Amino acid sequence: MATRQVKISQNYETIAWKWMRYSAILLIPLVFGHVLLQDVIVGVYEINADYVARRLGTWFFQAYDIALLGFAFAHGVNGLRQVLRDFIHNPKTFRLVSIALFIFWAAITAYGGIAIVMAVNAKLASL
Amino acid sequence: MSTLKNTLIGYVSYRGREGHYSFLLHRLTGLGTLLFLTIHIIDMAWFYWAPDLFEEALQLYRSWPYLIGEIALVFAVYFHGINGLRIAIVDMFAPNKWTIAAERNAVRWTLVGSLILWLPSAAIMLSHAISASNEAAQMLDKLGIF
Amino acid sequence: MQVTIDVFRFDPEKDQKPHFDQFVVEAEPVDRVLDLLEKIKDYHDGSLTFRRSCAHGVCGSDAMRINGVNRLACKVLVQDVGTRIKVEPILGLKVKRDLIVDMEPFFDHYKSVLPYFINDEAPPEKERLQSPEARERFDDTTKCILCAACTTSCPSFWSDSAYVGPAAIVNAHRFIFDDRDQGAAQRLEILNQQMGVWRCRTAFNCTEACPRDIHITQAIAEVKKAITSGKLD
Amino acid sequence: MANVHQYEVVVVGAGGAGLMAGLYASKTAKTAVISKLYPTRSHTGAAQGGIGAALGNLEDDSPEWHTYDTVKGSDYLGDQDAIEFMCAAAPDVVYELEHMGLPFNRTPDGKIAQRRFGGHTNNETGKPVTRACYAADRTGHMILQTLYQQCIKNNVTFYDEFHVLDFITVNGAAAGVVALELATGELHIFHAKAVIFATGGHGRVWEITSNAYAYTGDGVAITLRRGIPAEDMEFFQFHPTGIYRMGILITEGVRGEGGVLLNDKGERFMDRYAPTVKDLASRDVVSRAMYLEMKAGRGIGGKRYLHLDITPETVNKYAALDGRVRPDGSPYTVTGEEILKKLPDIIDFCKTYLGVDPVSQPMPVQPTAHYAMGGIPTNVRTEIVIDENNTVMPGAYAAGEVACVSVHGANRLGTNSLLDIVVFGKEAGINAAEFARGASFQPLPDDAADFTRQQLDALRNGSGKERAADIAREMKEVMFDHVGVFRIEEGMQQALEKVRELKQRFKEVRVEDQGSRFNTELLNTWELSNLLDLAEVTAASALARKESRGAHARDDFQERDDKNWMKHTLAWLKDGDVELRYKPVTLTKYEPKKRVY
Ligand SMILES: Cc1cc2nc3c(=O)[nH]c(=O)nc-3n(C[C@H](O)[C@H](O)[C@H](O)COP(=O)(O)OP(=O)(O)OC[C@H]3O[C@@H](n4cnc5c(N)ncnc54)[C@H](O)[C@@H]3O)c2cc1C
Ligand code: HEM
Ligand code: SF4
Ligand code: F3S
Ligand code: FES
Repeated sequence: MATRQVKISQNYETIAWKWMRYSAILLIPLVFGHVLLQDVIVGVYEINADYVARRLGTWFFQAYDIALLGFAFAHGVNGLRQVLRDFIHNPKTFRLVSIALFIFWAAITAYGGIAIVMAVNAKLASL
Repeated sequence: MSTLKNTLIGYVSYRGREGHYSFLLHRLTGLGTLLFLTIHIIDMAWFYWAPDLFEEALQLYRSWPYLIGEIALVFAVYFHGINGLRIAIVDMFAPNKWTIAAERNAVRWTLVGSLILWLPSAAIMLSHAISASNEAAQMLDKLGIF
Repeated sequence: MQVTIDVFRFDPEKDQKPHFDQFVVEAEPVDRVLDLLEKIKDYHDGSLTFRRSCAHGVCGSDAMRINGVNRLACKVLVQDVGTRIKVEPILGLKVKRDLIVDMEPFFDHYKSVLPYFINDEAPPEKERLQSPEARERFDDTTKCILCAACTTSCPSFWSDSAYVGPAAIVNAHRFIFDDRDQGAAQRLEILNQQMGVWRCRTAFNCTEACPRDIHITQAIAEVKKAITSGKLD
Repeated sequence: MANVHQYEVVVVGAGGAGLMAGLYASKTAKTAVISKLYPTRSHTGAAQGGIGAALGNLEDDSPEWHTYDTVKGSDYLGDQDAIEFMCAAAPDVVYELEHMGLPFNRTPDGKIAQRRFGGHTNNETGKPVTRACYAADRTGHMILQTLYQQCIKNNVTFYDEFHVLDFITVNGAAAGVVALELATGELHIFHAKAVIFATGGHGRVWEITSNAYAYTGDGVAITLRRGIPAEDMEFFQFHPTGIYRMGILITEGVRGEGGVLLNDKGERFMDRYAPTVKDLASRDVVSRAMYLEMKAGRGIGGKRYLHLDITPETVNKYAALDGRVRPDGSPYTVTGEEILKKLPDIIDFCKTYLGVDPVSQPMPVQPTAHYAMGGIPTNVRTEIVIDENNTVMPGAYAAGEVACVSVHGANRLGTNSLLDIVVFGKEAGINAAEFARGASFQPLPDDAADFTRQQLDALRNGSGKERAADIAREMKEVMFDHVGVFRIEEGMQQALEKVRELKQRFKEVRVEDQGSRFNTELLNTWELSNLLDLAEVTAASALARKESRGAHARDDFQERDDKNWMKHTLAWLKDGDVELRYKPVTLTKYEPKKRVY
């Protein structure tokens, strides 16, 4: 029996759904690695400005943290959007909420992203 | 009629099986993690934007209530992550594993897996806290937070 | 043996708010919960209202929440649930009276997924041929009796009744994977909308509740996969 | 004042017959389908085994053989013109269902699969033939779903949960119906040129029955009250295999797949009663044999049930003894898995209700009240006829179990009812629409809803000295004991008197629920009044027929008597009495013979 094929347009819902799943697979090493390292192995008592500066001083961790920020936060905010979708039934209201969430996501991501990137410069400057 | 209220009543009063509770836990842990993550991004960014606040935040992280929260967070991340992976894999690669027996089993293993990761993690974190607690208490005293 | 049964009561003509009535009835372990409700109606309170017809789990009239879970009253025996029983209407549809809910939104969702055979080619003189394997592909989802036990057990449906719900998806699945049918693309487009399959969070209550043992979550996952992959097999 | 709607054709009932009628009528006429249940809750959905049609997909078969089997099965009481029509139409209508998407099981080469069923034979060898087209053991479910789906596709208008209570006739012609809307309690008048009754059967007259709660004979009762007779009501089929005490049906398909009936001694007793086809003899024969076994003390543990065994060991043992072979000539054997595949729902019922797994244990069964051969008299065009001269009432139609065309005569063959509902449902739809095109609306009388209101008021205002549930229970018991599988003069007399007494007591019943919305107590009580009427007519018709034929088996008149009784009963309900008249059976080419299997 030959496989029957159809062409279905991929819309925001489809992409978001896939995104939640693909990001999941990437998030496991990123998030678990981060949590294991910072919360469990190193522990909050060892973390201070110096530690952070040293950490962000390596390209590896800088890239790592940017990936983490990019994937985890976007995943989480889209997750929040899905949860809110369950309770906000008016399409107009929901569009506004989505825009607000987008701004929220962009602002926080930028705030954190700039810090990560600039941290290196700060560190270099302080040397 | 408020659907929010009815939904919450449904969440807690419906006598579902593994899937129902794993859905609730996944949602709860996802939202909890997001809340933490948002705060965490902001305060870590203070490292660059506002170093003074950053120091204060670090101190806060070392308080006992926060520590309990952190241990819970670690569980949340483990559970949400493993459960999310389970959902993603079955959805994308093995839809025919969405059967009652397989689902009940998978949820139980997810919980077991999360606990296996979490219990040692929690123990390590606690031991850090205890060994640090003298120092920490002194530091906190000095700062006058407690 | 004696069974104590708490029944949800609400008559919009009389009551401001719903309440529970308690009845104590004589029962055999092999009595159905439906038998108990009939007994109450016959001998205790004639005004108790509920739907029922076939009394053996094939017509889909009497889905209700029994001890917190969606079941058909005619498919649950006293010995399965014990001597303290609580009966409530299914969740997420408006209660019209006692255990009767408004089924219209449920059937509207069902109708919205084109739940009928679509093939505009002229049929052959005899039957269209179909291999036993191709027939088997969608066998599971032909069993649905539209009882709504699944849809009203779904957390996504409780919070937003615009979600088409598992029952509608099951009935779409029945045609999407029937190789004689040609309407799959249309149905998948419908289910690809915000109110379609993506609202399913795999909470699995539907599958646990289905009195026909349909693998509902699996069917939903297969539809999701057909949308993302464009393959129908 | 009641709400008034106008449609050219109104179909009452949305089971297989009603949906088929609605589908066809709405092609050319403005049509409404009214049903007291949501259409998919109709009892057609409970039918399991299959729909009969001589497709010959697995072995030789022909519509003529099907016709002969049906005539013989009817114990020569079926009208042969109607039977010929139905059996000839069968293959096409089954193909039509398939074209509508119905998911029949398939043969290895992709055709519609067929199985054996009681009474269906190869006319040359006398051996059972595979004629029942099936979709697992939920053929009726698939027919109902498929037809409902087609109705959605074609935008058929439905009034769901509208309970029809009366039939309006003007100048001796149909003019509409009166219905109560469950959700509001309001009365609606449906003004129509043509009315089709497709309300199903009335097995709830009996204590042990396979029939739904909704099977209360509304159609027959309504027309009886409007002066239309009921035909052949003494012929009510008792299916041999109902689940012990519950009556839930175990399809004949179980025996078709090789299951056998065993008594307390483990004997396959059907050997003695039907040496050729054994367990696949027609239903009246098997039910009677079971009754005799139990009467002789060979019920399991001396109780009123026997074993139906479909375990692979038993099936294979008897298949080998019978020399049963597959179409390719290899010996017939089954495995537990195959049984599970072919009979999933039956296995589920047994597990749920009995805690018995039929793959490894026998099922306790007893005969259960199952199917009404009798009903509203119609001709082969499905027009309602109102007397022994076959006078047609213009605009009035009936199809399905509620009607008596009569294709089933004194005993229906399995799979012929699903066939009946699609063939004659379609016929009714086409003919009613055609009639509507050439007719104008009868003027609606001002008091159209008055009779209905009177009936309901009487139920609301009774003295309350009697309880409906007690009356129902007593009626069911007496009918099961005395107007059941075996009948004798005194028993039936007793039953008739009892039913009449119950009808008197029923006048003292009072409905407690004074509400209007979803007042199911009111409607259930009204339904009980229907059952009482039908019980009375059934008992009276049975008492009068002094012979044994098909499902009507008398201890005191054990032989069929073609000289005096080859005729249809027509019963009128006239102020507290039943008037009986008779009309001849239509014969074409099949001469009555002694019936042996
Ligand atoms: C358990 C079981 C198994 C069976 N298996 C087989 C089989 O294998 N093969 C076979 O050929 N036959 C079988 N039969 C018989 C066959 O299924 C029925 O005779 C047939 O389905 C009847 O169809 P119908 O359309 O006449 O009635 P139904 O399908 O019962 O429909 C009746 C309709 O009328 C409506 N109605 C009734 N009263 C009113 C009213 N007052 N107002 C408005 N609406 C009303 C109901 O809502 C319903 O929609 C079986 C029957 C049973 C009970
Ligand atoms: C560790 C790796 C992670 C994996 C494998 C993962 C996986 C998933 C998946 C597959 C979903 C979709 C569930 C569904 O559609 O049914 C999801 C939802 C969600 N995730 Fe994650 N996730 C991870 C980390 C995170 C993090 C770090 C956050 C917080 C920022 C988060 C927040 C959420 C939220 C809020 C939802 C929505 C929950 C809901 O709809 O009920 N996740 N996750
Ligand atoms: S899928 Fe199952 S639970 Fe849902 S409506 Fe159909 S039969 Fe009922
Ligand atoms: S309960 Fe709901 S969330 Fe999905 S798996 Fe079933 S539809
Ligand atoms: S009464 Fe028919 S499913 Fe329960």
